[in-house]
Amino acid sequence: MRKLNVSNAVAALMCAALMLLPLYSAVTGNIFILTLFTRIVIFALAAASLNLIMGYGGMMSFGHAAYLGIGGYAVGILAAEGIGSGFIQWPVALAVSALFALLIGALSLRTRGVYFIMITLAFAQMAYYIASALSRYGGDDGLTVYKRSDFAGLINLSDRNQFYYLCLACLFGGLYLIWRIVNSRFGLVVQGVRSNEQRMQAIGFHANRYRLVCFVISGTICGLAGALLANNTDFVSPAVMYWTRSGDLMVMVILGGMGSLFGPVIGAIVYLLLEELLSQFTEYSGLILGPVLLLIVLFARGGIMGLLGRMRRG
Amino acid sequence: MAETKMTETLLAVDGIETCYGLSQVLFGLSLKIKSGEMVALMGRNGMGKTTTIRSIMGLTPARSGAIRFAGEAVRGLPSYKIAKLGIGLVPEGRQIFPNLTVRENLVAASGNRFSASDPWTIDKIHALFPRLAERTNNMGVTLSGGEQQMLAIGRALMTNPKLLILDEATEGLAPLIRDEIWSCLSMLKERGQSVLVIDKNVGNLARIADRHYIIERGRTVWSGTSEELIAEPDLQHKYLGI
Amino acid sequence: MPDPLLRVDNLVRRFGGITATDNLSMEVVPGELHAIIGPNGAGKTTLISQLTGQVMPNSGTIRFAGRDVTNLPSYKRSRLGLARSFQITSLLKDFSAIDNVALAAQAHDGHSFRFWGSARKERHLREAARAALERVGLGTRADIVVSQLSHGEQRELELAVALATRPQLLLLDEPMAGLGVTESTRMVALLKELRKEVTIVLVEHDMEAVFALADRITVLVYGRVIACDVPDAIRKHDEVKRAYLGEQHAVTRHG
Amino acid sequence: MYLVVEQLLNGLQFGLLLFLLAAGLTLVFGIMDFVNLAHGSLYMMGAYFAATFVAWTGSFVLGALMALGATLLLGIVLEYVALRHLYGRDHLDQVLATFGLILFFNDAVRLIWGPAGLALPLPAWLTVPVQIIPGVYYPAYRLMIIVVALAVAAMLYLVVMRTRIGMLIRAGASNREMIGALGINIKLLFTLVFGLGAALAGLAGLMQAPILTVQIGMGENILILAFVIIVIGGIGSIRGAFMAAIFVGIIDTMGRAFLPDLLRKVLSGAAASTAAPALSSMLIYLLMAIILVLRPEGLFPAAKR
Amino acid sequence: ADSVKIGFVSTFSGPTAVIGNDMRNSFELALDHLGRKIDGKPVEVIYEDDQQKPDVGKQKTEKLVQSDKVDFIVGYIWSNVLLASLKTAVDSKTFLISANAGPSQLAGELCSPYVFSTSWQNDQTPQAVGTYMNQKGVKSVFLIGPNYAAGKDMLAGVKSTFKGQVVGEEYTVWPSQLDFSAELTKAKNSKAESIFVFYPGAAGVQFLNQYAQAGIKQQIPLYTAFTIDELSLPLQKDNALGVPGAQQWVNDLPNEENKKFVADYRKKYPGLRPTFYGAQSYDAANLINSAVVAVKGDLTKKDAMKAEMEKVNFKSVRGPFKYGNNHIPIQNFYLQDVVKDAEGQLSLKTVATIVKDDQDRFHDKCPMK
Ligand SMILES: Nc1ncnc2c1ncn2[C@@H]1O[C@H](COP(=O)(O)OP(=O)(O)OP(=O)(O)O)[C@@H](O)[C@H]1O
Ligand SMILES: Nc1ncnc2c1ncn2[C@@H]1O[C@H](COP(=O)(O)OP(=O)(O)OP(=O)(O)O)[C@@H](O)[C@H]1O
Ligand SMILES: [Mg+2]
Ligand SMILES: [Mg+2]
Repeated sequence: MRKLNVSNAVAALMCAALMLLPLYSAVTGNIFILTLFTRIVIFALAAASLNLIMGYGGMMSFGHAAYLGIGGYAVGILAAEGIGSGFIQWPVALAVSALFALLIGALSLRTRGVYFIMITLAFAQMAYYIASALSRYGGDDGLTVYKRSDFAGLINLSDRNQFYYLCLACLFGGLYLIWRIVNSRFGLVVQGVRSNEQRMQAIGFHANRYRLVCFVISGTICGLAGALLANNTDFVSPAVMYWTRSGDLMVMVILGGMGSLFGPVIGAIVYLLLEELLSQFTEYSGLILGPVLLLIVLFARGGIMGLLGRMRRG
Repeated sequence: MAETKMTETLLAVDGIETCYGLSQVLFGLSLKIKSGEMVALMGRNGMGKTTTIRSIMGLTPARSGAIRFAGEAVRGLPSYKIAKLGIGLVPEGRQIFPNLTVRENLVAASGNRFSASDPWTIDKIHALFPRLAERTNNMGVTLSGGEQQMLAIGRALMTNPKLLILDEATEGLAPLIRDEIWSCLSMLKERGQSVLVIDKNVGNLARIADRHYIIERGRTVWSGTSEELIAEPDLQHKYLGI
Repeated sequence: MPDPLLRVDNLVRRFGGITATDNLSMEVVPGELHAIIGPNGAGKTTLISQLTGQVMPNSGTIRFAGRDVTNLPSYKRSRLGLARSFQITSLLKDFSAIDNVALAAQAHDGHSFRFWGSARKERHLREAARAALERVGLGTRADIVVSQLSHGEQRELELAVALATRPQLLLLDEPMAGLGVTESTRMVALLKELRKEVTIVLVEHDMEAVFALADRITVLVYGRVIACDVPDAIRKHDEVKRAYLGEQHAVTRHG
Repeated sequence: MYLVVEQLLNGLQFGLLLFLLAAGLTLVFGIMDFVNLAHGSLYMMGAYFAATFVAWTGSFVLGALMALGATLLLGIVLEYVALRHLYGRDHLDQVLATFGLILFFNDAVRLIWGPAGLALPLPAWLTVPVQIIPGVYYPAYRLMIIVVALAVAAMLYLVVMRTRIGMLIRAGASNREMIGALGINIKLLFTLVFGLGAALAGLAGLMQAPILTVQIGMGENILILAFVIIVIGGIGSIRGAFMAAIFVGIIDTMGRAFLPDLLRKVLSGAAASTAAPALSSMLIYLLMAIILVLRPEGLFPAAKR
Repeated sequence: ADSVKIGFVSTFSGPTAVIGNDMRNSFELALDHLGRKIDGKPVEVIYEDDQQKPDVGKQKTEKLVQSDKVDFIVGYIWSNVLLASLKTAVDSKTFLISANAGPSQLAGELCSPYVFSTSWQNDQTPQAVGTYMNQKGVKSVFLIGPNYAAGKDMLAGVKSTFKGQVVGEEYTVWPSQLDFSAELTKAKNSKAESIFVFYPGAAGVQFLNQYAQAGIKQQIPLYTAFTIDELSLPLQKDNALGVPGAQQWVNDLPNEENKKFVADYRKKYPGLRPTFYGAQSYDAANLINSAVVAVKGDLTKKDAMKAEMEKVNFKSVRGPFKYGNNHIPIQNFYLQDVVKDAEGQLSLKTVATIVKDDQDRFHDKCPMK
């Protein structure tokens, strides 16, 4: 981490900018940029969690949006049932996400590669259809969260700045956690398994156990993002679990750079910002966004972070 | 084929430099093979033998220098064009097609591009390696290491090349089969086949190859005939560690 | 003879119509270097894979250090002290050489559900790894990414990885293959040294090495043991000569 | 009983419809090992081309042929300009690149043809129901789809599994470098095969346009279905894809046809009426998940890589 | 403020952009008719694309409220997008006018002084169809609809008014189902006298294709809600001929405003025809106009504006209507049919008035009295 190269510089700059954003918003009176970035930060957290299993663990989950939904529904359903305390809602959101990940992971990890992609997709789609069938909680019309999670006055989630900083803290916390994990014994094993499972088994690692734990950690972090998202949107609906959403998360990760710590954050910022900005200029944003993605793949191996990493050498 | 004159240069590599990314591996390496000649490439692990062959084949294109094969400048050509000019490669590490059956591996790229009078056919390969005949409908991936090696050799022969390149082709073969390969190579040489061979068995090489090149850190440091090689045990000790 | 360290009884493994291991029984006693030879496709690699658990037998039993390991998954066998090298190189290609070896050391140093500290900073793992690399002659290449090592170097790394698990029984599948003359010589020397520390099963087609090293040799043909004896007896064994050695190796003598 | 037979027939023909969809993808993804999300876009382009050309020429057959040619060409151009650089790369790079193409094609179509979609009416001779056995009528056009799907299946199987070209494609997919070193111009071959895959996508699009719709985004849900088919069948196996398509077609149709009544017998009315639709919506995914849990490499695993 | 700022949230990308476009076209036309000024002030409209995703719609709504500080927000095709966006608008006391979506919550517990609808509550249209089927003496029906909230609402709506027997009820996978042959076979074999379906957009085209091709059209008549409109008709073509549906607005309603709306629309957008989505958007513009005029441009007088809008003090293209306590219209529903018009083109035609002054069944649940 000590090396001062372009990609690290950009990452540091990015973190600083994210920290100072509310200040900018207050000075210029541009509230919306804060709203926009709150959402981006939440998606960045979700993408970072996906990166943990995809970039480091080699598990291409095409159902990661399911955890956004599960975390969100945990908050939404508890709120609807009159339990407004965040001290209950959030642990439940994390626990349910973890449990779901454990179940899905245990079943899915029998498969590899594209089969894994498709089986995770299948489970996420099932979650989607189950949520759509929850007519008590709005079915696919979704569920309005009337009151944001209540943390006994410690922090007020309805306050824009406070909520933004909470999301940012979660993002940074998540990234730090991922960074530690990746460099830990556990992380090395997971990365080793990605590289050559047979070899790891032969030297004495129970590959799937490590994979599964990694999968659960990732799902839990994404569940946290889901809880944040539900509070941010004041609303949850099955639509957050639809496969296109999982696809969006994947795109963010690959775009930013798989297997690099800040890659998914950059990916989320670029992708969502581009989407927002382009839609201001033109209704045909795909005509620009599409080729941009293609060009990034063609000319920047390893996504934007990969590109930045090579800039030094020219 | 038998008529080809030993005087004609088939392959001429002249001062090539090759890099993997930023690290340079070959530093102005040169070698020459005449038609009908069998040439050996020797050197310790990691000295650049395989890289030389990859450069010749255009798999890792040389950055500078010249490579001529059968009268054509081939540096910079895509590898399939170079191969089409008549090079058959038995690559290091076998590289058979795992998702094709043994038979398919043999016939997929086979052909008799230069209308050899007595071309290799699947039956001849089976006669050479009876083991392959027994496994003809098995997927490549299920073969044992040695069987894969036989398959790789058979596959290269099936293209009926002007120049056969063997990169550690006897690795992992049982002694009987290995002997078989060596006698096959002598037989091929007799018929006028040009061969470039990398192998660690210096004894056998000295017996059947015409000339030898020793590579050290990406340069040819010595070249000469078998007699010269045997005459200079120092050389073997210095560069090959024997 | 002491109690066998490894004991295989009536092992059978079929692939479709092929019987790769055919009712095979054998023993490896502690401290010996036991070579397994046989023609290509005789089932040597398949046997090793069954011993270490990559391939499960159709029937038969494998006992290791007095324990029935027939149905244990490979990672558990590794923990019991079985280690192997692969004939077709199988390494973590995008890791550096030392990481490959350090991971092997880590696997046998308590559990790896440690999420916090940096594993690359654990001194004892790194040092163990470095020692193993030095031993196989890759000391100077420790920080090179595996995919950038030459073929021969990768073969040496295979052995270093197996060594780093500090096994009781080391199963080596053609460690000599792909090595140059110098490196082969060095490998033979290394194995001579190693055999003092650990029991070794060696699969190899390099007869000079086999005859120089082995205490006993088992000969496999079509999945069956056709002979199991000391080197000199094997050398003279008619059937072995016919099926495998040919005349050349039968007559030349070494050391 | 009669109802069951008719539903079976529906399932069979739906399965063949699915196979038609999956055919091009089997070639490009299953055999060439290239994850082409834009397959759905090519499918869409096939339908739009067909609707346009049929309207121009006034002939269904002529328009369809022109549309086939156009998608073939489009596929080749796409491959030549961009996608050929991605063969050796990680699957996920291919995912991102072709995802970009989806965005591009959707908006390009909206720009060119407008957001409203197009109609591709059938010629009169294809609208009459045909009597297949006494008393049972079947839409003529659906029969035609069955015939085309079977023909495509046979052609694919023969080309890929029984010819030298097929071997070369499979070899090239597993080791491009080596096949080149054996003197094969794998680039050209892949371009042509990709074009063929595109044409098959186009064929699926134009064949289905008259019974489905010609709409922006029509390829996306279908793409998922096609992937489901291929994965259930076992990647790389044409036979697998074919069987899986029919299997999924029948299970899905039968499930939708009989599951609700079955559930109603087991559960209370209210529970059944919420559970049944949810369950039949999930059916395909449930099926895939179960199959993959039991057989992690699909029903007909092709040889391991 | 020296201008009237209006935010317009609808879908402008993807396959359903066609609806968004029609809504925008009609809204623009309404502004043209108003001279692009409201109470003498210039009008500024900001169109935002919700991509048919609830969270995007919510974000766009927030942008309009926080960043653009609009006075009114109009639009919303989809119930879930509207529901996700509602809180933002209501909390900021910005008037929101739903020009299409009509989930039951909006009519019931979520009704708000700041929210008005120029469309309907989801159930009203199918209820009208059910009533019409009673009027025609239909004895039994087979119901088919997509398995999502609106689909269930629609079938429930029919059932709530239809007096005959419901012999079957099928839900299909939304939005991905391609093939309806299983359902059609079931319907055919159920011996039902009629089939009712709800399939909006492309699915409607697909359903009608397969219904006609399977030869069932000759055997069992079809009744629809939101399945045939001016957007889908060009794709459905003859398959839609003679298939009835119900709507609160049809292009040939004989009032002056409507004639002007339809004629000018077709003039301004050659080749296109207005739809009920457009009519609702057109009304929304006029509703806004009436409110701003009433307070003489003082947009801070929210109560007065609300009171004015409740009076429906403008001429709607659907003819006169009133607002219920929940700000959902109390209005007529008409029977529409597909016929060949004078130009030989397929078009929708009003056949009869099915119900007069229909009020949704959720208004009791609305706390506003
Ligand atoms: N893909 C690669 N990227 C980077 N460096 C490489 C790559 N392949 C080989 N090298 C390096 O190039 C040098 C020469 O390798 P090469 O494979 O040509 O050696 P060799 O003489 O064939 O050795 P061996 O006998 O072990 O096969 C080695 O130092 C190796 O580390
Ligand atoms: N997965 C498999 N499926 C089918 N056949 C297999 C499979 N694995 C091995 N075989 C066959 O079993 C036989 C034994 O193979 P094995 O790899 O054990 O041979 P080996 O003795 O190690 O040979 P070599 O000396 O060439 O390495 C071979 O004929 C091989 O083709
Ligand atoms: Mg080499
Ligand atoms: Mg072997």
